[in-house]
Amino acid sequence: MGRATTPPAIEVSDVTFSYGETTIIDRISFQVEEGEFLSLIGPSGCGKSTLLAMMDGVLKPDSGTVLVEGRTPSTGEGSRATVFQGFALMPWKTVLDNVALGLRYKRPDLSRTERADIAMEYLEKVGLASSARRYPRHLSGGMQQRVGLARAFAVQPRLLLMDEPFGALDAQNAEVLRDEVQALVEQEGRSIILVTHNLDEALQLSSRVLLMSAGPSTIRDDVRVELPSRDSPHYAARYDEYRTRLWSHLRDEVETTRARERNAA
Amino acid sequence: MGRATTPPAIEVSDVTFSYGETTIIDRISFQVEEGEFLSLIGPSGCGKSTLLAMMDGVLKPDSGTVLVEGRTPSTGEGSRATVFQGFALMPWKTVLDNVALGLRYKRPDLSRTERADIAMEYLEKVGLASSARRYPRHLSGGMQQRVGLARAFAVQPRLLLMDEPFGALDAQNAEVLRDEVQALVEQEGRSIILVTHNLDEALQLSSRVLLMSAGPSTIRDDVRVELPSRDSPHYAARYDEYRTRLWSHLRDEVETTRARERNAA
Amino acid sequence: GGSGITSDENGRASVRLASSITGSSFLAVTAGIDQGIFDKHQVDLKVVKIKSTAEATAALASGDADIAAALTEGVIAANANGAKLKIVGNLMTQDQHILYADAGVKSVADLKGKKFGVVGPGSGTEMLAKALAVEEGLKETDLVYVPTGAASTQLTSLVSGQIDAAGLVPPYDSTAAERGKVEVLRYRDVFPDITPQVFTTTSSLISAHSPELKRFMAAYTESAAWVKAHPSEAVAILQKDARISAEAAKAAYEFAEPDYSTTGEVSIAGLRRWIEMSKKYGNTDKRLPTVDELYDPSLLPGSP
Amino acid sequence: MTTTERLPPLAPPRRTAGGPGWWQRRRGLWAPVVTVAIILVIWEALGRAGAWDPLFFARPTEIWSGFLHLTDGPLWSDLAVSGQEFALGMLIALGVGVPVGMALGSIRWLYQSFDPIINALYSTPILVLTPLLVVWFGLGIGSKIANVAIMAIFPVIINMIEGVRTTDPALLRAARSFGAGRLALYKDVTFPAVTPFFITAVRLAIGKGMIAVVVGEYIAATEGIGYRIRSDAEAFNTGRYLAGVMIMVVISVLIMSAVKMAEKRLTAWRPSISE
Amino acid sequence: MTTTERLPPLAPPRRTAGGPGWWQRRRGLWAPVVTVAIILVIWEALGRAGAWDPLFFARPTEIWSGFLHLTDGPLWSDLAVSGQEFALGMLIALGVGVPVGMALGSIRWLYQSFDPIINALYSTPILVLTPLLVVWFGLGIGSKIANVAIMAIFPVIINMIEGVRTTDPALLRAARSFGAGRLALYKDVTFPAVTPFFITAVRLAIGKGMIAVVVGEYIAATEGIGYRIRSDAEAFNTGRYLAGVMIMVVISVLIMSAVKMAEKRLTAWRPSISE
Ligand SMILES: Nc1ncnc2c1ncn2[C@@H]1O[C@H](COP(=O)(O)OP(=O)(O)OP(=O)(O)O)[C@@H](O)[C@H]1O
Ligand SMILES: Nc1ncnc2c1ncn2[C@@H]1O[C@H](COP(=O)(O)OP(=O)(O)OP(=O)(O)O)[C@@H](O)[C@H]1O
Ligand SMILES: [Mg+2]
Ligand SMILES: [Mg+2]
Repeated sequence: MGRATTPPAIEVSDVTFSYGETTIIDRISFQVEEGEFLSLIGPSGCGKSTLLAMMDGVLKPDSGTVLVEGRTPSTGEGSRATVFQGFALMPWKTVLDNVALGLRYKRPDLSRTERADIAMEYLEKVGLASSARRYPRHLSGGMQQRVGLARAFAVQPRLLLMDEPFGALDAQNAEVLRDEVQALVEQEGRSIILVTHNLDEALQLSSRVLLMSAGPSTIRDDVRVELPSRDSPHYAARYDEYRTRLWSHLRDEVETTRARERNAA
Repeated sequence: MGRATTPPAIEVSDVTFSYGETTIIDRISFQVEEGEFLSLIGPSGCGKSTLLAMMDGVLKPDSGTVLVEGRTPSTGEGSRATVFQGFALMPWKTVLDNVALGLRYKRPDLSRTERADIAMEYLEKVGLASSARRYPRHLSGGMQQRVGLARAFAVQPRLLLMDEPFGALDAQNAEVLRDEVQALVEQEGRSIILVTHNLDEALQLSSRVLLMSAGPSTIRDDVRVELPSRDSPHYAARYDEYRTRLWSHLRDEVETTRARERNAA
Repeated sequence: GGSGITSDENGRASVRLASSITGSSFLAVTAGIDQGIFDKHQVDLKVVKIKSTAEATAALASGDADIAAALTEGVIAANANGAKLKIVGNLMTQDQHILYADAGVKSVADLKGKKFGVVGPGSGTEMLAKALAVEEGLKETDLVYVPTGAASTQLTSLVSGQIDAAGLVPPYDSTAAERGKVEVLRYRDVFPDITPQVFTTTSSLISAHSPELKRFMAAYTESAAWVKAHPSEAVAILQKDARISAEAAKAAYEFAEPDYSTTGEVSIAGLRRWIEMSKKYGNTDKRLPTVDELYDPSLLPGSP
Repeated sequence: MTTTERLPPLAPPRRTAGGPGWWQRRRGLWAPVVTVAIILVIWEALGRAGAWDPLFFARPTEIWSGFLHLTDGPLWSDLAVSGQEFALGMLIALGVGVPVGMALGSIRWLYQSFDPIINALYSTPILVLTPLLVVWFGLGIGSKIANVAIMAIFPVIINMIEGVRTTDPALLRAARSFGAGRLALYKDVTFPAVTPFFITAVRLAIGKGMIAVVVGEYIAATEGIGYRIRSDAEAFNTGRYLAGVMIMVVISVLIMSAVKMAEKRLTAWRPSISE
Repeated sequence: MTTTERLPPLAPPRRTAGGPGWWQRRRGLWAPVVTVAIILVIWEALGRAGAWDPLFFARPTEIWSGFLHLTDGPLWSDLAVSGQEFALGMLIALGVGVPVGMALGSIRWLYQSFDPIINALYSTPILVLTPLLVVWFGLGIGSKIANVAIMAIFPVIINMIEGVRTTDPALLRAARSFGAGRLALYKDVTFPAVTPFFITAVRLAIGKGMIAVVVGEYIAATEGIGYRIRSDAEAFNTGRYLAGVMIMVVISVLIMSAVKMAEKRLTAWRPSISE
């Protein structure tokens, strides 16, 4: 820590968080280096979205610290963007204006048309250019999710936080957009946190997978994904190894939760 | 049709639907027999949710007919239940009351406590018994989705319409709930329509997969899934065959849409 | 707030009159403006119609008016509560109310136990009604006093049978007569020389602007004389101002004509009577002003 | 690819066979006209049948001739005076009420400290305070503007408070996450979210403001439509005074229609009223 | 499994270190008290400094002694009379206004036909119609109840219309899909969704109703708090008449607090006002 390197993209130290009396996150610590692509997986309701909100500066930990690029994140600051689980599109803004939302705040130097041009470019990337003038309520679920993705991509954030961003998409659209995310990560210094419930997505996209336990959640497993090239004869075996390991841990956790539920009932 | 058999669970004949000037669904016809488990797949925004809404009697086709058990469906009638893509939970009702919602209308013969008991039973099935007294805004995305599932299961419908019901769930929870759906379908005379973007989910659960084309959508492919038992040596090959076929069609459709978008832009 | 009376280089004074008085009682002002009598006296008169004596007092206090036309009992009550208002003259010499009641009622005594309409609780109309009851041989409590609000609502209430009797002023009396109500008596026959409406202003305005206010009073009394002398023109002015029919205007004029105050002088006995009634029937426990504290005749024509 | 070879539909398909009829499509325009016409006919008939004493109430035809009478007089300058009082008062009510309501609705300690005060002021009958209005704002236009502003500001504040409190926190959070400052948050999230409440507030304020003009001119006036109504009412010129009232009513309905048109543009994103 | 072996946290963790202070936790209770106290002190000081003519306005201490005077008189029976007028009028306003507003908000042709009429009636100054009220409802309690009902019903109707129109169609659709009939739809979806608008409506109606009681008793009354206020006002008993006004104001603030408590229970599902 005392060394004169760039600070880690994210540093979570001994973080605890509760909603009222219920402890959701219990003394979690981990670090994400600049340029890393981290997937967060865990049983439904374990606290993944909550953790993401703390990285975004929206929620504050009860104890412990969350640092982004060495500083306490506060809303609106820094070069971050989030894809929300519930999309959170402004119903009163057109699709185009929704995508331009982040640009308005983060790039006040640009003119209105410049911002619209950038927004349009990203709408094209998510395949929604022809819906630019419509309102969110006129879009299907998957289309809304893509607007949320375009909005986050458009600000070209150094840190991209994504909460189940492909959940409502068909396989092909998801594929195309995963490529977009890959392209983003290949640029210098971009870090990505992806919350997902899809093990394959996590393994194929990310360089590291963090598995959270059932609430109050801790870190159950931390897997550095090092796969050989897809053509390699070892690829399938390694992939399966990772997958089996994560799968069994995840199953344990879900079973713990369900068992606890049964006792509660 | 003139024969004295039970009418098909669903009969869609030559149905067209538009929102304003935009035609979404273009002369679609198909039938679902009683006891069938049909998956609907198609590119994002092609009209799957719209088609489901017509089966639920919420939307009326512009031309053509949709019949459910031989009759025009109207809201509230018949033994149907829907799992909505956007969950559509009442924010002002507790989780338990949300689950009991359908029972209140469909089973007025039951007392309040009887309904609560049934609702509780289904909440247990989806692993949320301990959240019964909370409000939806206190739940994570996946938890809300499970409440939506429990609400639909609780009325034990003869026709279950599900719009991407496992999209926000972790793999294990989805697994458990898919088993619930299986259990439901094994009962006499239950039919299920599942909208999904997950090919594997479609192939593993359903007896038939309908692939919709990009909008204005028609039926691109209609696959009757006949897989041997999982232990059979032929299983993997047959599975892959189906998967490849659907995948390639789906890719075509998504590409068509994206190409059209590029031209529009 | 305003800046008091302003005079231009020719000595013309602009005077703002706040008035809660309308109709035939106000005719001398209306006619004086119409006939240029105020102009002749170098007074540029601007009239603002206001709701009640309370607003008149407020307007004088805040300097938004220079003189007010208000109800006598209101000026008494304001003084009792610390206002420094002086009565400087009157508009009418005698009360204009006529008691109307259902057919068959011959005297106030017949109204025992009946509903008598008054403008408001503790208002001058209520005091007069109570005094009337006592004067006509009843006890104060023998009548039920029902506040109905504005004079027009009294007519409405009487005609629609909500109350059994009310003191009406012209031209409402003719409408009541048309609807079968009968005149029982005229207040001025029972209470002669009770001045119903007065001009009032503050002591400080009197000392600062005595010449201008004097010119105003002179113009008013001259107008009153003109009104008495020119019946047909006066009726026409009243008809236009009050937006009533020619017949109603004529009847109202004829009723009021004897009481237009051509001297502006307030009857001391009448004023004393008002103070007495305020003490007996009013809703105040404060010390009431004496006639001397209340009345300042120094602005009247002919006074030094 | 087969999709591109699909035949286009022969005719643009519509929701219901044949599409909505002429009446359906123009109903928004004609329905109120028809309703008003029916009401007027019944009103006139009842009047002719002697359902009320003509001293207190008038038939539409009498009101119409009262209106013609009014147009002979200084109607336009009366309306100009009253209109000015109304416009300035509303400007103050909205200009002060909207920010105050939004601040009270979004800042907890302000809300806790001042909500009871707002309620208290709101339920103070302004009628009993008219002498104070005269003292503070004079007999001129000032006291009438104050009257309009005081009467109209409370529905605005109270509706805005409730509207702000109803704003979806997920949207606020998203905007903040993308870097919206406090002002941008109001502009891009709170205010649009509050629009339905704001529209209601404006509608309520317009009605109140109209009434306040009349009431204000009752307190003290030399001209204005309220003053005219008052003098006709006191003289039992029923047709004429009801004509004055109708003029006010028609004007405020027109203003509200304008507001509704503005609303349609402001809230194009909202689903329209359901069938 | 490791998860079950995890040590429990030593102390229940809280949002902020140390938790909210005493003041933070009780602020909802004390903030208005402190604000009112500060206002009273400033008010008294200004009065003693001669900021206004005591003829038109009074200091809190004068109002207090006016209040003591009032309690000597028939204050309680006055309040009982006025309370009855208020309660019955509000009952009518809510009982009629809520269903009418909900119907107008959800049925398009009704809305189109009657919305302008509602606006028209709402902007009719009731003051100019007092003769009619007297004729129709008499000088007794009837005209005051009518006054309260008429003044209070419009905020209710207008807020309910807007509330119904704002209801999330996805929720309506879900309830209908699960078999909700028209009534159940109102009960389970529309009404809860409208609650914030309803609460606003009730608050507005209470304020209006209170004022209507006073105004109504100005017109015609022999007792009641409005009657008392008026007779003190006419006699320039400023301390006493302001005490009467304050009584009304305090009562309506109390009623509104009760409404707010009811709101908290009705809308437990809503996130509370943000910091
Ligand atoms: N209320 C509406 N008004 C106008 N157009 C709409 C409306 N609702 C949906 N659409 C359009 O209809 C099309 C089909 O929507 P639908 O929700 O049925 O798609 P979907 O197949 O369910 O997509 P997804 O997989 O993304 O949920 C989309 O192109 C959408 O833009
Ligand atoms: N506002 C809130 N009040 C109280 N509890 C809450 C609130 N929001 C979330 N929770 C609880 O916190 C826990 C974690 O929620 P979170 O949304 O972080 O889960 P998640 O891991 O993202 O789940 P999912 O995969 O289903 O989205 C859940 O048990 C949820 O019930
Ligand atoms: Mg989540
Ligand atoms: Mg869909």
